[in-house]
Amino acid sequence: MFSLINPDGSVVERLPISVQETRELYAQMVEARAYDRKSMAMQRQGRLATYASFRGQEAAQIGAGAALRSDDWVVATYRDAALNWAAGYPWRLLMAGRTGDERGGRLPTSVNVLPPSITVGGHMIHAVGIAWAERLAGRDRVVLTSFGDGATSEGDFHEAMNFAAVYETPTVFLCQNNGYAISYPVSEQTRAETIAAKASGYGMEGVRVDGNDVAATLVATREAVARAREGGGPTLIEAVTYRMAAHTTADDPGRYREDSETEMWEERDPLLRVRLLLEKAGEWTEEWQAELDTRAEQVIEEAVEWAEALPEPSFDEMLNRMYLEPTDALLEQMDGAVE
Amino acid sequence: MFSLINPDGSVVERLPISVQETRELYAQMVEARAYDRKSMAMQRQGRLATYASFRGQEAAQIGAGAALRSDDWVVATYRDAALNWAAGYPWRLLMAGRTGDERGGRLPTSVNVLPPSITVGGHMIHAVGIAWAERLAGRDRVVLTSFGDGATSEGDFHEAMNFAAVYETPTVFLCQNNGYAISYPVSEQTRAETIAAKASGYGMEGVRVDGNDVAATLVATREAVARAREGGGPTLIEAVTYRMAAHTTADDPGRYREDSETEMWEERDPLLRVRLLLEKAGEWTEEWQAELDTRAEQVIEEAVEWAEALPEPSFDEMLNRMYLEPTDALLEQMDGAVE
Amino acid sequence: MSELTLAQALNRALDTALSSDDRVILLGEDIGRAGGVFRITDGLRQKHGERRVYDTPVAESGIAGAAFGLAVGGMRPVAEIQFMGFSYPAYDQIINHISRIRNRSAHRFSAPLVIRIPYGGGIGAAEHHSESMEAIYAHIPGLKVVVPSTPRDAKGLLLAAIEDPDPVIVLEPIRLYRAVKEEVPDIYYTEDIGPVRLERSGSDVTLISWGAMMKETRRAANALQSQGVSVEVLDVRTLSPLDRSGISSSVKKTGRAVIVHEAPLTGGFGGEVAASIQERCLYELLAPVQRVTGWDTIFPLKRSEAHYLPSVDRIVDAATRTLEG
Amino acid sequence: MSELTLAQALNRALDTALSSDDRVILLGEDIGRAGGVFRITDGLRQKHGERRVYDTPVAESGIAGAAFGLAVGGMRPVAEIQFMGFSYPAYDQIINHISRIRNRSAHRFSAPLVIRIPYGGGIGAAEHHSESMEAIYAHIPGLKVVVPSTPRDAKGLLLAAIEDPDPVIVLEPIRLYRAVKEEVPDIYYTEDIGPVRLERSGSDVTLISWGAMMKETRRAANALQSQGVSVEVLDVRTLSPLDRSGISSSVKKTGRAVIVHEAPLTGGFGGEVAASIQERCLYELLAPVQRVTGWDTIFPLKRSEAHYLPSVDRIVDAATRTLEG
Ligand SMILES: Cc1ncc(C[n+]2csc(CCOP(=O)(O)OP(=O)(O)O)c2C)c(N)n1
Ligand SMILES: Cc1ncc(C[n+]2csc(CCOP(=O)(O)OP(=O)(O)O)c2C)c(N)n1
Ligand SMILES: [Mg+2]
Ligand SMILES: [Mg+2]
Repeated sequence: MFSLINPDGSVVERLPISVQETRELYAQMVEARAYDRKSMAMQRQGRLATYASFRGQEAAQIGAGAALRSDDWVVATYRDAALNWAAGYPWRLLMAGRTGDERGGRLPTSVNVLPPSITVGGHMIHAVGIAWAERLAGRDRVVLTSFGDGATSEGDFHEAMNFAAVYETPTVFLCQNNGYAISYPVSEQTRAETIAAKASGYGMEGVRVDGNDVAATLVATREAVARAREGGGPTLIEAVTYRMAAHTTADDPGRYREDSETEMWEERDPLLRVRLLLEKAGEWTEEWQAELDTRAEQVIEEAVEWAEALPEPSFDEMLNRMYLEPTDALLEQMDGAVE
Repeated sequence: MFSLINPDGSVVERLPISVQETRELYAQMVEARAYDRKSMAMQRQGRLATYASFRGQEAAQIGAGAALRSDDWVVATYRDAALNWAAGYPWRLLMAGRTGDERGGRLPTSVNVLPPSITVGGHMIHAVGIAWAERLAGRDRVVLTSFGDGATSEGDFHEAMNFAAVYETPTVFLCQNNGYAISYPVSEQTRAETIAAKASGYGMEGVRVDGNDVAATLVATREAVARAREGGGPTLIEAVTYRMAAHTTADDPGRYREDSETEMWEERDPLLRVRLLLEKAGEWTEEWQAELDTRAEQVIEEAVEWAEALPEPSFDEMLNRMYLEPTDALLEQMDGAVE
Repeated sequence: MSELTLAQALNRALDTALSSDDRVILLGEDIGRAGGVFRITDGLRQKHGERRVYDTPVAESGIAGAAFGLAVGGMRPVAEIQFMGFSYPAYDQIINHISRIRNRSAHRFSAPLVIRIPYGGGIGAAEHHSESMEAIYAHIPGLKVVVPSTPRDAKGLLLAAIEDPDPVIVLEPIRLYRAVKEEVPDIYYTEDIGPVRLERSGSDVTLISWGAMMKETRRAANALQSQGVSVEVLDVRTLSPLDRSGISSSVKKTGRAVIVHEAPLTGGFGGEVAASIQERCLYELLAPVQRVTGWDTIFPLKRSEAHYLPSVDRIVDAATRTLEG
Repeated sequence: MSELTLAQALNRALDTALSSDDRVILLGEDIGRAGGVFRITDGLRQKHGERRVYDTPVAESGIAGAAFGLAVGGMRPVAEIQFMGFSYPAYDQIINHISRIRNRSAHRFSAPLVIRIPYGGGIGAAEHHSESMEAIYAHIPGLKVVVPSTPRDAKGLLLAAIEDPDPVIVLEPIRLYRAVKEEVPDIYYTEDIGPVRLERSGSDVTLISWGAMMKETRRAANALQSQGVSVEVLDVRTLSPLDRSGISSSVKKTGRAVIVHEAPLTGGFGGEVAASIQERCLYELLAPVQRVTGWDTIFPLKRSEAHYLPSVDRIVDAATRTLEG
C-alpha cells in the first residue's frame, strides 16, 4: 500500500509536495470536517433530510480533489461532499441538497461536477461516457469518479470498468474503501485480497493507497490523472480508509462493529497526522488552527444560512423540472392542482 | 493454455483418460454434430424458429458434460445443446424447443438441467443460487453454468462470480470463448489478456484450456467439479474455441470476419484430432465411423419426428403455464377468447 | 393476539415462516447483523442462525437471481430489496427469469420466492427512496404483487406469499410501517392473495386504494362521511391478480369511484383499475371514475414532498366531483 | 422522395443525423461492422467512420449509462438495444439516471439522448425477442416515448427524438420494419413528438392503436368499413407525452372506442388510454371502451404466436360489440 505520511506525522519518504501545498490541503480538510460536523448537528435537529458523514475520509477526498484541473469532471456519491467541494461544488449547494431541495443540484456552469449520486454503482459509467465525450470533442479533460467498497459488488461497476478500458477513456476510478457497505464488512463483500486487484481483470492499472494519507492520495491520483490526460486510459485507485461515523444518521454501528475498531482508526486520523507533520516542521500553531477553525465555521455557517433562506420550492417548479418544456399533462396538472 | 491432444492427433502428455472413454467422447461428439447439422438443415427449411450452431464447440461441451455426475446441475445457453444433452437433456426436447414450443423445456424430473437461457448473462447467478440451495440441503451436487465470451461483459457475470466466491458455492463457471459475441471479437470486448484472468478479481481459481480438446476440457472440468464437490468453492474455466458457423441463421459472418480465420480453425477441429488420435491407436475405422454416423442420424431423426409430431399447442395451455393455478383474469380470457 | 405495527407484523411473519419451514431463508442487504434498514428482520439472524438469514453484497440483480436459483433448488427464499428505487437493477431477473421459468419449462420448474420491497414516500427521504412504481411489476405475467396496508394483512399476506407456488412481490408501505397498531394473531395464518378487502360499506361512492395511500383514503372517507356522504372503501391489497369482480360489484352499487395512488398519473396502475371499471360498469356509472394520484413528476426531495403526495383534500374533492357529476 | 420501408427510413434518419450534427454518435451491440441485427445501421460505420458508430460489449446497462455520460458531456448519442427483451438491464439507468438528471440538477444538466428499441412479435423469434412492454417506459416521468408505425413517421420522429432536449425512447415495430413501403422525403424533417395522427376519419367508432398493431388495426378498419361502419383510426405515435385531447376529441365525436395493443392486458398502456377517455368523455360514451390486447401471458414461442397476437377478427369483434352496446 502506497503511503507517504505515517499516522504519527513522520514521513515514509520525502514528500513530493511543498509545505505550502501541505498547509493548503490541511486547511481544506479542516474546512471539510467543519461541514461534516455542522451537518451532523443539523441532522440531529431535523434540519436535514438524511446525512452521510465522511468523517475519517477527508484525506482521500481532498487529496483526490487536489489532483484535478479546475475543468476536470467529478462524478461522485452522497458521501463525497468534501471531494465535490474540492472540485468546485459550493458548500451552499451541497447543503441545499441535504435539506431536501433539488436546487442544490443546480451547479454553476463553470463547475463540472454532477449532483451526488444516491444509487450505489450506477454513476461510474457516467464518468466513462463523459470522458468519452471529452475525447470525441478533442479536449483533454479527465473525469474522476468516486465510489465505495460496496459499489464494487454492483454489476454496473463491472460494466463501467470494462467500457473505460475498452474505449480507453480518460477516467479515474477512485474507490474509497471505508471498510463497510452500511453494515457489511468489505472482508465479506469479496474474496479478492484487495479492491485494487480487481483492476487486472479489465487489463487496467490498479493502485492501492493509504486513503487516510492526503499526500499519498494526491500523488497517486495525480499520476492516474496525468496518464488519463495523455491518452493512457483509465486507472483504478483503492484508497483504504474508514468511515468513522454511522453509515447515515439512521444507522446504528453498534450492531455490526466493535468500538475498539473505530478507536484504532481514530489514531490513524487523516487530519491528525498532517498536523503532527506540520508541527514538527514548525508550520502548525494553535493560533493558526484557531484561525482555520473560525474561518471554516464561518464559511459553513454562511452556506447553511444561504440554503435555509432559499424560498419554499413551489409546486410549479417541481413540475417544470421534468422537461425543458412542460408537457400538456403537466400544464394541466399545474392548472387543475388542488394540492 | 492447458491442452492434451494436439490438432494433428498427437498427445501433449499421456492422456489421463482411457481409450474406451475417448471413444465414447468421440461418439458423443459425432452425435452432437449430427444434431447440429440436422438443425441447420431444418432451419433452412423453415422448420425451426432460430438456431444457434455449436459446430466447432463440441469438445468443450461434451468434455465438460462428461465431467459431471448424473445428478449434477447444468445451467447453460441457446448454444449449449451438446452440453445439455450430455447432461441428460433429451434431443427430442431440445428439438421441440427450437421448433418454438415451450414443451421443449419440460425436462424429465430426473434431469437437473434448466431450459436453455436466451438472455446473455442472466443465468449464471441461477447456478450460484442452485448450488447454494444444494449445500443448504446438505447434498454434494455441483452446478455447472456455461456462457460465452460476450456474456462476461454483462454486469450479471460480475455479480454471479462474486456471489459464488463470497458464499463458496459449488459452482463451475465454464466460459466458451468462441471468439465472438455475434460480430464483436473478444479482442475488443475486454482489455484483459484472457477471460480466465478475470477470476482473480473474485479471489477465484481461473484456468484456461484448449476448448477444442475434449480430453483437456474434461480433465480441467473434472478438477473444478471435484474441488466444488469437496467444498473448495467455484472455479472459472475458459475454454478457448471457435464458432465455425454464423451466430445464428440470421447472421452474416462475412461482414466481420475473414474466411481465412475460419479455415485456420477448421484445422483445429475438435472431432478431427480425436479421430486421428484413435486412428493412430488402431481404434478408429471407417466402418466404425459409418456406424456412428448412421446411429447418430437415426437418433436425431427420431428426435425430430417426436418434436414435429407434438400436437399443436393449445390456446389454454399457453394461459395455463403462467401460474400453478390460473388467475381469474386468465380464466376469463380463456372463456371469452375470440382468437 | 398482540398489538403490532405493520413492521412488527412483518417481522413476526418472517419469524414464523423461518420456524415452520426449513426451506425458508432470507437474503438481502444489511438484513442480518443490522436487522435491515427498517429493522424488519431484526433479531432473526440471532434467533435462526447465519444459515437462515444472509447479508448480501450490494447487488440487487444478484440478490434476485440468487433467490431464483435458491427457489429452483428447492428453497423458499425471501429476498429484501432495500428500497423500491433500488429494485430496478433486479427488474431483468424478475421479468425475464423469475416470472418465466414455469412457462419456459412448461411447469417442470417454478420459482416460489418472495421479494419484499419497501415503497412509497412521506418520510422525507433521499432521492430514489420514495418510489411507487408498482405498475411496472403488476404488468408482468407470471408474477403476483401484493400490497398490505394493515398489520394483520401484512402478516397474513406475507405468509401467503411465502407459501405461494409462484413468485410474489410484497410491496411494503414505508410510511405505514409504524403508523398504527392493530391486534394481530400470534398463530400462523394466511390472507388470500387476490380478493380486495371491503373496509367500509357505503352507497354513494367507492374509494379504491392500496398500500401507503390507504391512510389518506381512510381519512377522506371519514371527512366525506361527516359531510353526510355514504362512502365505501376498498383496500385492493393485491394488484396482481386484480380482483376486478370485487371492485366492479362495489362500483355497480355506488355508481361512483375514486382511485387513489401515489405513483404518477400517467401509466399508473389506477389506469388499469379505471379501465376495468368502465368496461364492467359503464352503464351504472353516474360520473367519470376519478383518479387522485401523484403528479407526472419524479418523487421530489423533502422540501417538496407535500406538493407531491395526494392529500386528503384532493381525495375529498375528487369524490365530491363524482357526486356532482 | 424515395420509396422506403420503415427500416430504410430509420437508416436514412440516422444517416442524415450523422451528416448534419457532429454531436450525433451511435452505439450498440453489433451496430458497426454488422450493421445491426435488423440492419438499421447498415453502412453507417463505413460511411461515417469508427468514431461515429461504435460496437459495444454485451452490456445494456453500460450502453445506456455510457449514452447518459456522452449526452451530459455534450454529445447526442443514439443507442440501440438489440431487442426490447434485453432492455431491462438498462431500466435502472433509464429511470434512475437518464430521466432524472434534469430534475436532480434543476436544469443544469440534461440527457438529450435516444434509445432505439425494436419491439413486438410476429416473426416467430426466440424467447425474449417479441416483447411489448411499452407501459414500463411510458410511466417514467422525464422520459418521452415514441412508436412510429409508418416509414414517414419513423424518419421524422427519430430525427425529432435526436433533436429533442430530453431523453426519448424510440420503439421500433419489428414486424413492420419491412412490411410496407411509403414515399419518404429525402430531406431532413421532423414529426412533432406528441400529437396523435388521424389516419382515417369516421363517425361510428374510433380505433386507437400504435406501432406494430397498426397493421391489424388498419385491416380491421377496412373490414368494418366494408360492413358499412364508419371508422375513425388514430395512430397514437407518442405514448409519452400522451395526446389526451387528440384522443378524446375523436371519441367525443364517435362515442365509441377500441384500443388495440400487443402487450398483455393487465397494466398495459391501454388502461391509461381507456381511463383518460372515460375521464373526458364519459357522457358521450355510447358503450364501454374496449381493449383488444395480448393475453395476460408471456409472449409465446413460434408455434403459439398466433394464439397470442391480437387478430383482425378480435378487433372487428370488439368494435362490433361497442356498436351493439
Ligand atoms: C443500487 C442501490 N442499492 C442499495 C442502496 C442502499 N445503500 C445506500 S449506501 C449503501 C452502502 C454502500 O456502501 P459503499 O459503496 O461502501 O459506500 P459507503 O456508504 O461506505 O461510502 C447501500 C446498500 C443504494 N443507495 N443503491
Ligand atoms: C441480455 C442480452 N443482450 C443481448 C442479447 C442478444 N445476443 C444474443 S447472443 C449475443 C452474443 C453473445 O455472445 P457470447 O456470450 O460470446 O455467446 P455466443 O453466442 O458466442 O455463444 C447477443 C448480444 C441477448 N440475448 N441477451
Ligand atoms: Mg463503504
Ligand atoms: Mg462468443
